[in-house]
Amino acid sequence: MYLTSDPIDLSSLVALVHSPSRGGVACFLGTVRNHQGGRDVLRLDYSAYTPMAEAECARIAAEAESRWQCAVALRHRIGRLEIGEAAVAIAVASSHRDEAFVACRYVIEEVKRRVPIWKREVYADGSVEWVGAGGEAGKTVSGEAGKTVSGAGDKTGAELISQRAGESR
Amino acid sequence: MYLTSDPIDLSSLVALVHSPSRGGVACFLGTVRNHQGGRDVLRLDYSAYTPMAEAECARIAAEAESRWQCAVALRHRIGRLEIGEAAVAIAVASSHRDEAFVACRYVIEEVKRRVPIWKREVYADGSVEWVGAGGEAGKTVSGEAGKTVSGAGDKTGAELISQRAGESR
Amino acid sequence: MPSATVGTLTVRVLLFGSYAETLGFDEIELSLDPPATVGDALERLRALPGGERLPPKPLCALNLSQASADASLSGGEELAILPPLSGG
Amino acid sequence: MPSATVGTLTVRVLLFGSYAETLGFDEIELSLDPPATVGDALERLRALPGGERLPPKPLCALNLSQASADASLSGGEELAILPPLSGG
Repeated sequence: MYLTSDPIDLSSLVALVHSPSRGGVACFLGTVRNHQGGRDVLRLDYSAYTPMAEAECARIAAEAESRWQCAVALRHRIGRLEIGEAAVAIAVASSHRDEAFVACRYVIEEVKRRVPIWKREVYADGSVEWVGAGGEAGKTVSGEAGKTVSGAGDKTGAELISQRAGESR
Repeated sequence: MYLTSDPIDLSSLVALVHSPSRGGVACFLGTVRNHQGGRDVLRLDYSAYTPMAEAECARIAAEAESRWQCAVALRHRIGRLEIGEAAVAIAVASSHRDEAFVACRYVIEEVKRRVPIWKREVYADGSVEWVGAGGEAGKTVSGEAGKTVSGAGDKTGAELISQRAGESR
Repeated sequence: MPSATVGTLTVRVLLFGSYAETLGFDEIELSLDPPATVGDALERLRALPGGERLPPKPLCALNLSQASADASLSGGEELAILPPLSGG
Repeated sequence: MPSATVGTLTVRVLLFGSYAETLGFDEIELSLDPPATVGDALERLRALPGGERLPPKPLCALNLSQASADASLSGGEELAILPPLSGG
């Protein structure tokens, strides 16, 4: 299971991949920031298309493990997250640190690009926005927290996804 | 203090650098492998020129923090280490994962290249070797564990150091 | 397998994130006249209240694999309409 | 500050790792006639038992900063002779 609604413990991911023959471990931890686009963020909610997200995470991990000589552990948090909590954690162990670093980087980029997970930001001013659904330039319907939603903006999902892929390179 | 004779806890390093505004944390953990150059390793002993090693670690961390927008935590273990234990641990937090990854990579490469620390490997066959002091091609004086030492080989320290620097690129 | 009315096919449509909030539900069964495509299912969604706010070409997945608007439906599939991804 | 004999200067030499094992000690005070360099101190070490196994140009640090063999000594310095580094 790559998705979890419990807090993620990086050390336990390291323990999963580390072994006496794989001495180098590269990790990445993505945590909830307290600001986004100049606005104060109170907390996040992540939701997922669970069966597809699990399958895509498994594919990404397998790709990294076959492309580089390494072992990959990956977790993505789902549900409500407070500021500072880990949303995604990756640990990659290899006998060569080069491969551990490169594979770890690959995994986070592909997770952001391919895994069907959505982030909803709750701001200090009470407004709520689905990240990517129009972005900072999109319409934001402000109001009762938990009921409001931003507009999808002018860009199609496909356009936004290819934009993201471009940015991550 | 960058050097420690106690086990290193990666999570506590992450906690040192992570903050609500620095959401991306890249880490590296270098642990003791059970083999080296085809030989079974039993354990390691690390020794250091402590005041110079501390100063050099501080310089490396400061370089990374000024070159990239990030916070760096770094620990290197000294003394006897068993297989699987962490010899070096690095955590770099930034608001951009790009910078966190690049700075983390910089720190481990510079630590290996510049910090006066020496590794003595104790092998399953009872022999002992100072790593880098002649390397696998050097003379190894085998015998009573803990009293033996390999020869310095034919290469000078300066030559070996520039070789190492070349390999790490 | 197709059920509902004779001569029609049924797909289960899942909506996520902003799309679910826009249309006010996250799951619906659609009955379509064959031959039908993903694009036909999208047209039906657009006719529903809030559906006009779906983008022209949303990302879609048919039985967990990405699918384009001209992918054909045989009935019984799970069709997911995916807003721009924002995980990680 | 210089002490030992009048007209000589004294440096504290530190040896590490394989070099300390090769020479059998990890610290020694050397008295040298001025003007003296790091290279002169190295020559004195080479004359000691096991000293012939030191490489021609070992890495040296004078008061915690890397120094070459022609760096001059004024007395009172800490001179460290560093085997190839193997940390990390």
